[in-house]
Amino acid sequence: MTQLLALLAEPTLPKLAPSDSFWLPVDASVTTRNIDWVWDFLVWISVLTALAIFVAMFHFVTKYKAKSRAANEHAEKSAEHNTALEITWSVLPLFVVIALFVWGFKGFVDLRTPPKDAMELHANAQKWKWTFDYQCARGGLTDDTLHVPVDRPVRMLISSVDVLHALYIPSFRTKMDAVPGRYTDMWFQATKPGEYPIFCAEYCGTSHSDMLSRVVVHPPGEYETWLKGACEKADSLVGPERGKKLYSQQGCETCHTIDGTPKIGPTWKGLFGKTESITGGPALKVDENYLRESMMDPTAKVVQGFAPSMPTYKGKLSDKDIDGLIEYIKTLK
Amino acid sequence: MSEDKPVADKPEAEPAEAAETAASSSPPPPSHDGSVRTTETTATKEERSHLELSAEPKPDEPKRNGGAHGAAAAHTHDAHGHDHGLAHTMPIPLLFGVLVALLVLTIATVAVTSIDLGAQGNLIVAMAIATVKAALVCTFFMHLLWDKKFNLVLFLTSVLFLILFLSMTTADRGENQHAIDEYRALQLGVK
Amino acid sequence: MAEPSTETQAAAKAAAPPPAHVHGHDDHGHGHEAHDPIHAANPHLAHHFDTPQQQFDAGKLGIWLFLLTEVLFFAGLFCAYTVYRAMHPEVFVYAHYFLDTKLGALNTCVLLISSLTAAWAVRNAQLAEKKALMLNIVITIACAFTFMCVKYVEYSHKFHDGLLPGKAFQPKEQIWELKSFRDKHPEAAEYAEKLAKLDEKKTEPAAPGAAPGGAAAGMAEPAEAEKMERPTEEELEPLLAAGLVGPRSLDPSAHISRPRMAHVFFGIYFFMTGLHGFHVLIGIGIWVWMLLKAAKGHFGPNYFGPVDFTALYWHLVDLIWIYLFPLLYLIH
Amino acid sequence: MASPSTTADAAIPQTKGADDNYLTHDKGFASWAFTLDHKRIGVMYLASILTAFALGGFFALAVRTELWTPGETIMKHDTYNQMFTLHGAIMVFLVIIPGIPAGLGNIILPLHLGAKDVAFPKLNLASYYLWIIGCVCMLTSLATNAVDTGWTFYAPYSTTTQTNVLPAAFGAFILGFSSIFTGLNFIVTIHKLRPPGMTFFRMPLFVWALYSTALIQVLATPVIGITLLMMMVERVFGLGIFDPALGGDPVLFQHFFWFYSHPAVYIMIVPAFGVVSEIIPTFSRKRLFGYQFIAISSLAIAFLGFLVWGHHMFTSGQSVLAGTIFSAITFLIAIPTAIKIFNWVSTMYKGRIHLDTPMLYALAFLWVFTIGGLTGVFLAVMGVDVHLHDTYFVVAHFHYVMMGGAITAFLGGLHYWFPKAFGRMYDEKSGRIGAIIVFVGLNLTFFPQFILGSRGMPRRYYNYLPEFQGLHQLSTIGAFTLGIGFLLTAVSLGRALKNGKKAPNNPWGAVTLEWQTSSPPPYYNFHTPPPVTAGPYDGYEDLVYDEKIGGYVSKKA
Repeated sequence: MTQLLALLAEPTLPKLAPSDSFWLPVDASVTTRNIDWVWDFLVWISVLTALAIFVAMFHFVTKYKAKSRAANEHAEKSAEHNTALEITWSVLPLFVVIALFVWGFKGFVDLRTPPKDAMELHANAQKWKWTFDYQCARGGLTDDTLHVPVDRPVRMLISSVDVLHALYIPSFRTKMDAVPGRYTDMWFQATKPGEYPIFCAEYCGTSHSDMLSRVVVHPPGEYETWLKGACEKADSLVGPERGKKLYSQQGCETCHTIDGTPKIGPTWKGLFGKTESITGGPALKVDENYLRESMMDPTAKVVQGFAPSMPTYKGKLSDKDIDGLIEYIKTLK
Repeated sequence: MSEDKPVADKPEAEPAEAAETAASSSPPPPSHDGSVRTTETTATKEERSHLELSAEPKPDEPKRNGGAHGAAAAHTHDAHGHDHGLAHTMPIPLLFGVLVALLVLTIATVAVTSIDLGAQGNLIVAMAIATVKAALVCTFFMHLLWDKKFNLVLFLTSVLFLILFLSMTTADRGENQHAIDEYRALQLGVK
Repeated sequence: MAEPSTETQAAAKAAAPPPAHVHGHDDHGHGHEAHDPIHAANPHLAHHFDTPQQQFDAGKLGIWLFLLTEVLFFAGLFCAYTVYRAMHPEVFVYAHYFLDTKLGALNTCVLLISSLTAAWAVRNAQLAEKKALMLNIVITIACAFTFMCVKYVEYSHKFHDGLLPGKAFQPKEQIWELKSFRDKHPEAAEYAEKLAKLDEKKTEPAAPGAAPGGAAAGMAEPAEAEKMERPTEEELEPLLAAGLVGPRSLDPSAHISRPRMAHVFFGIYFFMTGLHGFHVLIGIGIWVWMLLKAAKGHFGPNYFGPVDFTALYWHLVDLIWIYLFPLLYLIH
Repeated sequence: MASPSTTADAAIPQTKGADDNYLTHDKGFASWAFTLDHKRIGVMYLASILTAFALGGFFALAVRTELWTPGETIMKHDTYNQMFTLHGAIMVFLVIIPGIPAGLGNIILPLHLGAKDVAFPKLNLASYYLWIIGCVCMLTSLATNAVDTGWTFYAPYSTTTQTNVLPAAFGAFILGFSSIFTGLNFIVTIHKLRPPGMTFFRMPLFVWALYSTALIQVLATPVIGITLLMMMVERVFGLGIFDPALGGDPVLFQHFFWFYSHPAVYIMIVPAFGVVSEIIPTFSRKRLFGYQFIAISSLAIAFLGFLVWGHHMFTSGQSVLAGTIFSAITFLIAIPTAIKIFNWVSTMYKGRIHLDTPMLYALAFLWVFTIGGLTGVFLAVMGVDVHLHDTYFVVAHFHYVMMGGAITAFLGGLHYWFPKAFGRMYDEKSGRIGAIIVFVGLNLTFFPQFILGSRGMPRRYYNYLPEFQGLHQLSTIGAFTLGIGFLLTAVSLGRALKNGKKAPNNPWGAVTLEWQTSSPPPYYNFHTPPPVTAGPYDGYEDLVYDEKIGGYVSKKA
C-alpha cells in the first residue's frame, strides 16, 4: 500500500506487461473475449490473402517476363473475363466480410453494454491529466490512478472539461472518447491483478502524449482495503498537505509549476502576495479571494501573458480542498 | 440509390447522347466497322476527308450569329414548337403563371402559420409548400422540364445527398441527446 | 519541373507576344480555326468546341454541377439547423418572436419577382431581344438591391437590439416586452412580467443572465414563489414553448430567463442569411456583367448561355431563400 | 496564336511541323501564367504539387527524427504538434488530393479522350490559382504561429487553441474550391468532349477513375467548405454549434468533417486505381482483365464511399445504431476493391511483362495497396477498431493506402507519362533504382507502425513508452530511406528534363489515344483527331517496336 502511495506522489511511466502475443498487449479483461480471436482470424486470413496475391504476382512476373522490347513478343491469347472465376472471387470475400461484420458487431455491442451490476466510477479528463472519482464512506475521493477490483465489472462514466480526450486501456481492448458536454461510458472486468497503462488516444494539445495513467487491478479483497486507506488518508490531510496532494491529483501540476518557471499558467512559487497585471483589467495583489475566484471562475481575471484556458473547478473542490490549496500556495515562497 | 442509376443508365444513355451531339455537329464518321483500330499518328486519306467534310457547313447549321436564321433553321429539324436554337424557350404567359402560383403559395405559407397544426404539423406544411415552390422554380424557371434528364438526375442527387447527410447526422445526434441531458443535469442540477 | 518555363523564358525575347485576349472570352486559338466556317460564323464559340450546341450543353452541365455543389454547401447549415431545431425546439420558438415575418415575406416576393425577370431575360437573350433583355436584367438587379436593402434594415434592427450571433448575443429586450409576443399571448406576457419582477428582487446582487447557462442556476425560494398564483394554461404554455421557464415538473415560478441556447439560433440565422446574402451580392455582380455583355449585343439564338447560366444560379439563390423563409421566419 | 496575321500561326497545324509542341508554342512567363492550355496548367500543377510534396516530406522527416527517442530529440512538444499537423494538412490538401487528378489528369485526360482541351479552360486556370492561394494561406499559418490541431481540425480544440488556425482552415477552404473546379471541369469534359466513337465503355480506365473522383469532389467537397467556414466563424464569434462550452456539440463536427473526409480518401485513391489500370495492361502487352467491372466498381466505390463516414467515429460517442450501419456499408466497399486487385493481377497472366519503372511502381502499388486494403478490413470490424482506433495501426494503414497507394501510383504515372508530357526519356536505370528504394523505404517505415499500433501506441504522440523505441527507430530509418528514394527520383527526372533522350511518340507501346500524338503533344493535342473504333486496350498486336526510334509504330505504317 505504501508503495502505491509513493508511486502517486512521484508519477512514473506506466509499464507494458509482457504479452504472450506478438501483436497485442497482454490480455487482462473479459472485454477481450470478442476481440482477440477475431484479431487472430483477421491476421491469418490477411496473411493468406496477401500471400496468394503476392505469389501470383511474382509468379506471373517471372513466368511471363518479356525478353526485350525488340523481340516484339505478344501476349498469349487468354480470356478477357471469366465469369465463374469472377463470381468466385466476389462471393468468397463477401462471405468472409459478412462473418467479420457479425463478429465485429457482436464485439462492439459487448464493449458498449456494461453488465447491470457493474460498479460505477467516474473518469474526468482535462488537459493533460486523468482523474478518477471514488466514493468514500463520507464524501468522495479523487485520484489520478484508476483502482479497480479484479473480477468485477466496472463501468466508467467519462467526461471532459475542455477538449476531446479518449480513455484507452490497451490491455482491456477498450477505448472511449471523453467528450466535453456529455457523458460517454465504457466497461471492463479485469481478470489479472497488476498494473496496466492508460493512454489518452484523442489528440488534445501540448502534452497529449504525457496524459498517461495506470489502472491498478487489486487482487480479491484488496480494493476495499485500498479504498478505505486512501479515503482516510485523504480525509485526514488538511492545510498545505492537502493542497500538495491536490496539486498533483487534480492536475494543477500540468499547467502550474512550483519552481518558478511559467508553464501554461503562472507558477505558484511566490505567487501569493505578488502583484499581477491582469488581461483587460487593473493589476491586483494575489490574495485568498483572488485564488479562490481563479479556481471557481478561472477566466474572469487572467494574468497577463497567459491564455484563458483553465477549466473551472466549481463542484470539484470542496471548501476544505480550496483552503488546502491556498495554504499550499502560501508555503511556496 | 439514384447514384446507381447513372451507372446503370450510362451505357445506354451516354453513347446515345454522344452520338446525338456528333450527329448534329458533323456528318456520320466513315464506317470503320470490322476494321481494327488504327494507331498511326498521321491521318489516313479517309480520315482527312472526314475532317474536311466536318468543316463544311451543314444545311441546317446557322450561318450567322444572331437573327432569326438560326432559330428558323432549328425549327426545321425539331418537332418541339418552342425550341429556338440551342434550347427551349419559355412562353411569357407560362412565366407569369408560375410567378402568380409562387406568390399565392407564399401568402398561403404565411397565412397557415396562424393555424395551429401542432408543432410538427406546421413545420411539415411549411416544408411541403416550400417544396412545391421549389419544384415550380426548378421545373419552369430553371427549364428542367425541357432540359437534358441528366441535369435533373444531378440535381436530385444533390438533394439525395443532402437528405442522407442530414438524416444520418440528426439520427445519431438524437440517439445521444440523453448523454448530453444527463451531463447537464448532473453538472448543473445536482451540484 | 521548372525546366520548360525557364527554357521558354530564355527564348521569349525573340518570340511572339503572349496570348492576347482579343475578345475577352475563350478565344485562345481563334486563329487556327479561321478556316472553319462554324467557328467563323460564331465568334463566341470557343476553339475546343465543335458547335454552339456542344458549347451550350457543356456550359449547362457545368452550371448544374455548380448548383449541386451549392446545395451541398448549404447542406452543412441546414444540418446544423435541423439538429438544433430537433434538440432544442424552444430556442427556435423563443427566437422567432424577434424576427419580422413581414420583411421576410416581402423579401420572398422580391426574390420571386426577380426570378421571373431572370427567366424572362433568358427568353429575351434566346430571341435576341436586346432592349427587353437589358430591361429584364435591370429589373432583376433592382430586385436584388431591394432585397439587400431590406436585409440591411433587418440586420441593423437586430444589431441595435443586441441580437448578435454567438458570444455577442445580448438582447436588449425580453421577449415578453415584444409586440409580436404580446399580441399573440397577452396573458403569458403579463405573467412573464410578474415573474421577471419577482426574479429581479430575488437575484438583486447577482448579474442576471450573464452566463448563457443561467436558466437552471437559481432554485426557487419557496417563500417568494408562494406569492405567485398557479398559472393558467394560457399563461404558461407560450412561456414553456419558448423555454423561458423550466418544464412543469419544476416549479414554474422558479425563474424566468431566455433559453440557454438562444445565441445558437442567432448564430445560425446570421450565418444562413449572411451566406445567402453574399450569394445575392455575387449574383448582382454577375448580372451587371451580363448587362454589359447584353449592351454590346453579344446574345442571340446561338449564344445565350451566359444569361441562361446566370439565371440558373439566380434561381438557386431564390430556391434557397424559399426554404430559409419558412425555416427562419415562420416558426410556429 | 497571338494574331491571325502571324504566318506561323495561320499555318498551324499543317506546316509548323513536328517541332511545334505545347511547350514551345508560346514563350515567356505570361504565356505560362495566363495559359489556358490544359497541358501547361497540368505542368504548373505538377511543379507546384511536387514542391509541396517536398515540404510535406520535410515535415515528415522532422516528425520521424523527433520520434527517434522518447521525449525531446530535436524539438519541443508544441513544435512537434505543429509539424505533424502541417505534414498532414500539406500532404492531404496540397499534394494527394490534387496530385493525380489536377496534376497528371489535367495533362492526360483530354489527350485520353482525343479532345482539344478541358471543357472550361479558364476555370481550370482559376483552379490552379486557387491552389496557389490556398497554399499561401497554409504557409501563412506556418510562418506565423503554425496550426497544431492535426489536419482534422477537430472542435473544440480547433476553436480554442491559441495557434493560428484561421489561415490554415481558410487555406483548406480555398483548396476545396480548387478541387471542386477541377472535378466539375472533368465531368463536363468527359460528358461533352468525347469524340465520335468514344462511348463510355471505350474510355480508358484512367478516365473512368477521374470521372468517379470528380463526382466525389463535386458532391463532398462543398461540405468541408461549409464545415471549415462554420469552424472559423465559431472560433471568431463563438457561434455555439461545435463548442460545448457555448452549447455546441463536438461530435457534430466529426459528422460534418467525415462526411467529406471519408469520400476524400477515395478522391485520393481512386485516381491511383486509374493510373495502375493504365500501366498494367501496357506493360503486360495485354488487354485489361474485366474492364467493365473495374470501370463500374470505381463508380460504386465512389457512391458507397459517401455512406461510411461514421466508421471514423466508433469510439467518438456515436450511437451503436449509426455505427452498425456505417460498419456494414464499409465492408461492402471491400468487395469491389478486392476484385480490382484480382483483376490487375489476372491481367498479367499470360501477358508479356516489361519491368520498366512505371510497371515497378504498379507492382509496388499492388503490394502496398493489398496490405493497406487488408488492414482496412481490420479497422472496419467494429470491436477490433475500438482497440485500434487512433493508434499507430491507423497511421500505418492510411499511409499504406495514401502514401503507398496514391503516391506510388502518382510516381508510376509520372514516369509513365513523362515522355509524353515533356518529350524526353528519363534514365531507366536510375528510375528503377528509385522505385525499388521507395518500395523498400515504404515498407520499412510503415510496417513497424502496424505492430506499434496493435500493441497500443496511440497516434500523435510526442513522447512514448520506452518499450516502443525499437520499432520507432526502425520506422525512422525507413523514413530516411524513403527520402533518399524520392531524392534520387527527383534528380533522375530533373536531369531527364534537361538532358533526357528525345522521347518517341509511343515508347511503351500503349494503345490509348494520347500515344497517337507526338511527344510532347502539339498545342491542340492532335494534328488529326484520332478515330475511335475499338475498346481502349485493343490493338497491342498491331504495334511493333522500332529500335531506331526507341518506340512503337503501327504495323501498317
